[in-house]
Amino acid sequence: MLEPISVSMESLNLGTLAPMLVAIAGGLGILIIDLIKKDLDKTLYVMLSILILVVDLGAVFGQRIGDRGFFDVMLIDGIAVLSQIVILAASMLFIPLALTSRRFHEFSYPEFFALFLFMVAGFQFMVASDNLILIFVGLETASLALYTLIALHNRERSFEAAIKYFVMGALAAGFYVMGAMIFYALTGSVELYKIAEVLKAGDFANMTILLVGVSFMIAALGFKLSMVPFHTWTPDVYEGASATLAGYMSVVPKIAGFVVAMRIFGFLIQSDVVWVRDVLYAAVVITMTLANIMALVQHDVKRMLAFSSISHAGFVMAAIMIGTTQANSALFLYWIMFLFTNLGAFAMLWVSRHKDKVWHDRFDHPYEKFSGMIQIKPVGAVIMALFMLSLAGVPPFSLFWGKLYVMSAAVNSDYIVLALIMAINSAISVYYYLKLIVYMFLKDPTQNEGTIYEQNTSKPLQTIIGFSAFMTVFAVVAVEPILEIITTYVQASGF
Amino acid sequence: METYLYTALFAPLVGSLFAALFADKPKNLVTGIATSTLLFVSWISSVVLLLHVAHGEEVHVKLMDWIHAGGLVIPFGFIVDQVTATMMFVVTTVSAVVHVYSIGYMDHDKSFNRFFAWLSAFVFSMMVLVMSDNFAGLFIGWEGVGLCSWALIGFWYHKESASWAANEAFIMNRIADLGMLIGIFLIYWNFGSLQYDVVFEQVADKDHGLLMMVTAFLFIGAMGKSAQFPLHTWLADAMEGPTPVSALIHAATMVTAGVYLVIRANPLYSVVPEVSLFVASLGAFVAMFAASMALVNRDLKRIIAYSTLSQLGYMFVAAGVGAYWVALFHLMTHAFFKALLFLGAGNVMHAMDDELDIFKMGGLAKKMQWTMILMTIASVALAGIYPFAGFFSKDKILEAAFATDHYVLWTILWITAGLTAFYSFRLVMLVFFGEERYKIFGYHPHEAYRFMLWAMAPLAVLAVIAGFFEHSFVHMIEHVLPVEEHHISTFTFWTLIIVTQAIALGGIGFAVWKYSKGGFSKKWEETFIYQLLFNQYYIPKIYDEYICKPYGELSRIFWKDLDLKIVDATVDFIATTIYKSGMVSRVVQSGNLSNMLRWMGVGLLILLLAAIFYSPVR
Amino acid sequence: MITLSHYLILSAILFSIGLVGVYRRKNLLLLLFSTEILLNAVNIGFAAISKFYGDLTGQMFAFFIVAVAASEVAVGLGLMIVWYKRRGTLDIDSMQSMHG
Amino acid sequence: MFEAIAFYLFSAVTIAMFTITVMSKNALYAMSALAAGMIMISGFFFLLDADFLGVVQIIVYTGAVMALYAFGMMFFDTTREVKENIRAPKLVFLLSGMTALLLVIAFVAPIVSDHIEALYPMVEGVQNPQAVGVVLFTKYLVPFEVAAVMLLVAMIAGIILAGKKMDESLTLKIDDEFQEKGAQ
Amino acid sequence: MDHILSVLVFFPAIAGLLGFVVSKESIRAYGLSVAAIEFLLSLWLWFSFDGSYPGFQFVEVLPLIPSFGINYYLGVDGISLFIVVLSTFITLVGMIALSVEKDLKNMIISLLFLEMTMVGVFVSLDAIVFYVFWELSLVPMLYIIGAWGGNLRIYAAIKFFLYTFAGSLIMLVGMLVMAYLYHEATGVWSFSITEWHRLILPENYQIWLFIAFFIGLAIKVPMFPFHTWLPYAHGQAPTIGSVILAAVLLKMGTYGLVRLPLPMFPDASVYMIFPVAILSLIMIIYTAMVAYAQEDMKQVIAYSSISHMGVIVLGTFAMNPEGITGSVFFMLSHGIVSGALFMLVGVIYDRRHTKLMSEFGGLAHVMPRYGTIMGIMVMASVGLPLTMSFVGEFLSLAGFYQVSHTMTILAGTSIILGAVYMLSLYKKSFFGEVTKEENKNLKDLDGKESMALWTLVLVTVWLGVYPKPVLEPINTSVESLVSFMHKKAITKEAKEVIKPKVIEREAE
Repeated sequence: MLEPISVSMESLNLGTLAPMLVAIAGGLGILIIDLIKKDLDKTLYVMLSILILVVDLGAVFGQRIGDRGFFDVMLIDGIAVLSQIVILAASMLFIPLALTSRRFHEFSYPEFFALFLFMVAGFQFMVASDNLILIFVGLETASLALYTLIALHNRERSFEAAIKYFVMGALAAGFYVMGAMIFYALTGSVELYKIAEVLKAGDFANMTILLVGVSFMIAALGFKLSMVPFHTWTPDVYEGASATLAGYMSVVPKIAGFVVAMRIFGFLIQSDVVWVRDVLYAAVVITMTLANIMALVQHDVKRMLAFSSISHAGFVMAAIMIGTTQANSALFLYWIMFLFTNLGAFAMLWVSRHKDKVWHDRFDHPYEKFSGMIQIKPVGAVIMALFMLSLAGVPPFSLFWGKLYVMSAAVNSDYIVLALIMAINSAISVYYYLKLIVYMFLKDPTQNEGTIYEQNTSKPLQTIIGFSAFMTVFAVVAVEPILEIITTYVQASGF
Repeated sequence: METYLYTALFAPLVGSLFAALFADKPKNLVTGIATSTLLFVSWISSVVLLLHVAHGEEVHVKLMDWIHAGGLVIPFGFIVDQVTATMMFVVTTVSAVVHVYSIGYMDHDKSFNRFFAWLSAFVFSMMVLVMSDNFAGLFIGWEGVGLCSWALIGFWYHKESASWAANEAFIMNRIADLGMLIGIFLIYWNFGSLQYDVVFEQVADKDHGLLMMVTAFLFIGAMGKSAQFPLHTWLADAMEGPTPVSALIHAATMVTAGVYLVIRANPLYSVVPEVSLFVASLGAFVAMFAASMALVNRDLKRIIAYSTLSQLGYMFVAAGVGAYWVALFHLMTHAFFKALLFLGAGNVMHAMDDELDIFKMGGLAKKMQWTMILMTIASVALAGIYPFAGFFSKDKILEAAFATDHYVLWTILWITAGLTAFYSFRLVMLVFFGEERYKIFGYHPHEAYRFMLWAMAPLAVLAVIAGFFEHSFVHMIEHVLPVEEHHISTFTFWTLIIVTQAIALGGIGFAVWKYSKGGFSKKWEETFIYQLLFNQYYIPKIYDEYICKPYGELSRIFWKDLDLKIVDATVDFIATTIYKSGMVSRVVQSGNLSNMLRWMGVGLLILLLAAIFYSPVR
Repeated sequence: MITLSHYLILSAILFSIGLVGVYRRKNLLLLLFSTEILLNAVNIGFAAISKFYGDLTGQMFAFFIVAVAASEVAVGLGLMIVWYKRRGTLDIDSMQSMHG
Repeated sequence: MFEAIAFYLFSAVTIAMFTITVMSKNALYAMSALAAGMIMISGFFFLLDADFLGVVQIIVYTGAVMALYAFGMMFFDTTREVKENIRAPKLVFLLSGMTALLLVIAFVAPIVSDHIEALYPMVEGVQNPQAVGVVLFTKYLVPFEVAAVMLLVAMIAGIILAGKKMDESLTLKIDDEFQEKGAQ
Repeated sequence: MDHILSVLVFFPAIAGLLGFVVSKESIRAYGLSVAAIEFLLSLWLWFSFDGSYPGFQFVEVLPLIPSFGINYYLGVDGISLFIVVLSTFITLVGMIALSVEKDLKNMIISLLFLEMTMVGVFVSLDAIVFYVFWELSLVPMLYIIGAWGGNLRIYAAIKFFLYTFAGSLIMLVGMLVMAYLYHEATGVWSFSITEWHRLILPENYQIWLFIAFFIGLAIKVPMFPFHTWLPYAHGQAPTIGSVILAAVLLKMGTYGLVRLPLPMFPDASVYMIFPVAILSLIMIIYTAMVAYAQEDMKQVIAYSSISHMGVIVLGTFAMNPEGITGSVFFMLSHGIVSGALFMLVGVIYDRRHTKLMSEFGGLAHVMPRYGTIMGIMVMASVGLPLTMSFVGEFLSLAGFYQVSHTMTILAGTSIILGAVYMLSLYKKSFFGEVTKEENKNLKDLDGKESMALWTLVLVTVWLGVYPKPVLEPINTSVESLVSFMHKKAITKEAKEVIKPKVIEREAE
């Protein structure tokens, strides 16, 4: 017979769970409100969601760094807190984008907001644990919610996108569990710190099997982080999803993925498993480059941005590969900078969302659409150009500082060739960002009706875009404080 | 004295700027008169300075700093010593005359004002050239006269040939200027300064090879300005400019700048006999070479131009054999009679509606008596017949060549003297005497304005009497230039004079005899020698065929084939390759889910392969 | 004697069979079957390791995998239903509107 | 000995069943084979002393999932032969075959480690479901709850997606409603 | 006024932002007044500058990212002072002569932003701040070329942007490596250029870093074989674009050479003299020949710019005060002269909408004032004494003569070849008879054009005759720079080549 188990509440450390519980409770609350009274306006849900996220964020700030909770399943280290902050901030920026002046199918569902909150909770679990099981479950929760959110846009394209994403996600899940199984087989544990301990104690015997496991993990996370050749879903899904969700997808799931990748590969790299480093090096370079050159030939701005975000992800993966504190801090800095810019860029597309495909029978946002925008909507054009320049890494806009820091991290760890490759890739990438600027500024308008660029606009959207633009332009002022916080957090979690 | 110096220097500049104010306005007589007056002022100042320095004094002033970088200090400094004063006298005299003459000559030209602006600007540049106390200042003037020469040769810019000739002159000069510039760099880095006095002081301490380099490079500069072989072609083409310009620039002053440079730098040249010998030999060669071309040419002005070339050769011989003062003396006398000759030619051209072919003239003496007289005086002086100015200076050159044992040079010069006499009188005969062929072509010649003739008079006088100032000149010049006593016996001395006079007179006689009888037969014109000479030894053609055209062709190849098709195409190729590889890798993105899943499989497989077969050392 | 390796190899083989299905199937429903095979293959591995190490964690993992598989079926079927309603087919080749 | 026989037997059957699942043209066969394979797998679980897992496997898979699939098949009308245009089948087998080969190569080598310690050891004499229950409701309570949320998500997703409202798109179909009510 | 540099940098940008509010009709006056104020400010800077002090003046430091050693660090010395003045001056003159009608407001705002970046590049002493302005300058230029240019404008604009951007990214990597090495040596992060100057590196490090910096700068200069973007950019850009591009933007490259690699890597610079000189020679001779083959007036001037930039680079690598002072001065003079030339071509382009030389001929008849100014500028470009260019060219070549005799002779051909293409340009378009009917009634220069151009002529001649007020501060800073390099050099060879003072000046 088993001994009775006595558990003290303190040892459970329920505080570690608080943020996710807030999100889940919030989601459930929304569902209940819907049950009680139908046909409530979406503005209510949007505001509720924001409030819930604010409380969630408060709870995150309330967490003590370095805590483990609930039988050590939860791990609240620096990067967990940091990434949760990023996730929540991005979510808060995302949710008001629902307040468009046009009516969209998905926002009429209260379930949309509930799912959204569950998804956030899923991501939070993902980053706040080093238990492969919890990571897996969190990941799946978030993913399943995300598939649904994509499909809710209710266009043929969005279903197609959701199905593609879903099927590939299922395969990736298979890879993930296979990888986890191999780790478990090798170490008898599914907790990363324990795995690391055992492997180190055994001095990495069974290297081949370990590497096979790592391969599966790279494949699984590569799918999440859209690394070549596991990236194929990205452009299609971004195209199919609504612009705003695409922007969200390009930021939040990835930051969660980065944290997991950091946890899984971090210890391997730190214990000098050269194979991981080399393979990631190759993967990073291929991802950056291939995504870049494919982005060159796109006709649609949204697809271009999709490829560009693949490339950016590759860029940032380099930081994980480098693995120093500076590199890991750089990752977060980069991604925070990327958050504002990319979300802003997608929001610009969202604002110009229109019903009919006027310019192209396939694309919603072909380059031609933006032809001569400077003459019709100068402010919009300038803001869009700012985002493009920032993405291209033109100083002093936000992403430049991220790039600078990542490249510096590469240089400081003697990856000068990598830094050069990054530089060349940045140079290549300029072409396609520039292409949009060229269309907006240098070509003549194809039509004179200015409203198409603001079909969808509303005060909240303008506010968010303005905020993103502001952050993009004056990022330099924010870099130092952000960097300070990031470095403290990252250092605290030993990366 | 400083006031005089600055007056002499800046009066032409003031005139030039004044005239330039009216440059695009219709003709305004005031510009002509004002510039002439100012030049007259300049002339007076020059004369005062000449008289001042004649007793061995010098005027040396520093206006201001110009360039000052690192160790290089170049001031705007001016010096008037005996050489400078002589040059100033020559320059201002001839230019004053030419200015007055031009008022008449350019009477009907609509760019009258512009002409005077440039002409005075030229005088200013020339003054800077001769008065500067350092090589950089000399170079300013050097380039300045080049610029003005360019503008004046191409004065009638609507004529294709004129603008072509202008550019040719400028570019030829630039080639030489590069040599000079290098010479200046050499001087700077080795002497530490560009001031004449500082440089010449140190000559004794310097390496011989270095001095050879310096003098050689400086001489390259001189060759361009003085149109020595092989940079001589521009001078004949420069005759496209208005005739007063030819008189002033391409006979009296600018082209002698090269000689001036060698004279000025005599402390350098006198210690490097190798280069000096080269200078002399080239001079002798050019003297004969140019004279030979003058023999058969049909173009009034070109003949005189070749004769100028030939005389410049004489001057270089003098400078080369160390008789710097003789070179300067010949420079002076030559300026007078050659300017006179050109101005006379100007009268003829005016009379003949700018016709230049001497075979279309003849018998003009009746219509243009005074011009005929003036030109004959000039020709006689050119031929070097006693007691005209040319005799004194030219004879000294031959004497110097003989006395320094350069017998070959002497022989060449001696023969050239005969040729000179011949072609001068060929010209006189064909233009002024014999059959009145101009009637066939329907010209109505007339004498030039009276004041133009009066303007020429001072030159005529000087062409006649200048030679008699030889002794006072020597007396003055020995303060700065070495004047050596030649140790030749009286007998030899007289023999030389007689022999020279004989060949000159012979040349004249032959010309008069031959052309009073109607000249050479047509057959002569078909001979190879005639063709060779007539086509200027085919040198312009060679330059055109083997330098200009290939240069143009090469430029085009560089542009079209190299720059566009290789350099630029490489850049574009890189760009398009990247773009195309984008197109190719697009295939990955087929949009078919099955393919996408398979790509994931491929990725996994690659990773597994790496896991099992790639094992780097930990 | 059946060792852990036996189970693992079995797991690998089943996993590969699942992969065959995933790569091969054009019908979404049948494709979904194949993903089930993937997960189940891994489950065997977990159970086996659990047994051989005498540790329950593997069974836990397997349990959660089952849960995930079930959820995926729900969502997957939902998506397929929507698609089928629209297009009347579940063939992958009908989903090629986005490419390039 | 029994273990070996059972292992090989089950293995053979499972492999066969799953092969049918992935290869068969008949959807019904495929599904039946899948169900059979699942049951075989639960056999493995029992074999491996994971009784609880075996039961779950049968209930969840064979009971719930298969039922779902069956309904799905009826809805999709794929009970008969499915036409599939399979391109480059060789590539499929090459990819999977190679993967299998590599995995097998990796797994053939025995795993040697002295540092493995069981965190949640199976205790002699304790029934498997009981032990599982203890671990599940202590250590894995959080994942368990998250899994509950996940199932909730899946449920909501299934309901919304399959629901009637998805049949028509507000944005596409009704032009009047394109403008948000009262927004402008 | 302590913050005059910040004011200089940001005044145009703020004015540009406010410009959005100004009405279309008054925008020209607005732009002019802003440019004039900016120019006056820069003149004030000049007059309050102490020419006898070689170091940096008006220094401002403000932490930006202190933990990473990035500071907002500005300052000017004799080398940068005049390029700043040149930038504001050219902007003002360009603004006066501006003949754009379409989207005038956008043009003026872009110009003001461009001015900010130009001034910013020349006054920043922090590598990252330098880089920020450096890159940012591409954006308004891209717009100016691309929106107001000729038929191929978009191709040209993108090519310009991409090429320069790619090059400067390599430079950025070099900067990061440099910062890393500095960190290794001192334990402190710093991107301050003056701090970097003090860091002595082993020679092989120097060489690699030199190459990284050089590529970035060389593309901007543009050195052969990275020059092909320039003819397109110039050929397509509107007049004002070409003017600023030639006058100021190209100078960023050569200024960068003097500011960054030379003092940072004296040994590598000496080591690289030969290859760099070869490239410069190719630039000088080859592009001069290409210029001769051109059919388009503007292309001639564009290629001539490349050729002249070759002389500037050569002078920079003379490694003695004469050469470097000369090349800095040549930057200014080339700025003025080529700016004027482009403006002149713009004048005729505005009237005839073609720049082909074959379309013209005899313009001197029709437009005598235009012809005069063109003539002066052609002669200045050819490097006639008493124009600004001569001083610069003379000093650059004189400086380099000390390094290599033969190469200077080859480089000196620039004065010949320059005359060849420039005079043939002048001859083809201005001399001869007026053959085309359209050309017979062309208007001569109007008021604003004359004003802008005569100003430039005046400056050209003034500084050609009396360059002292500019040359002296430059020389002071350059001399201290060279002696610093001499002191810093570690190899024997470099110590020999870098000669702070070769010829003792006479006691005055």
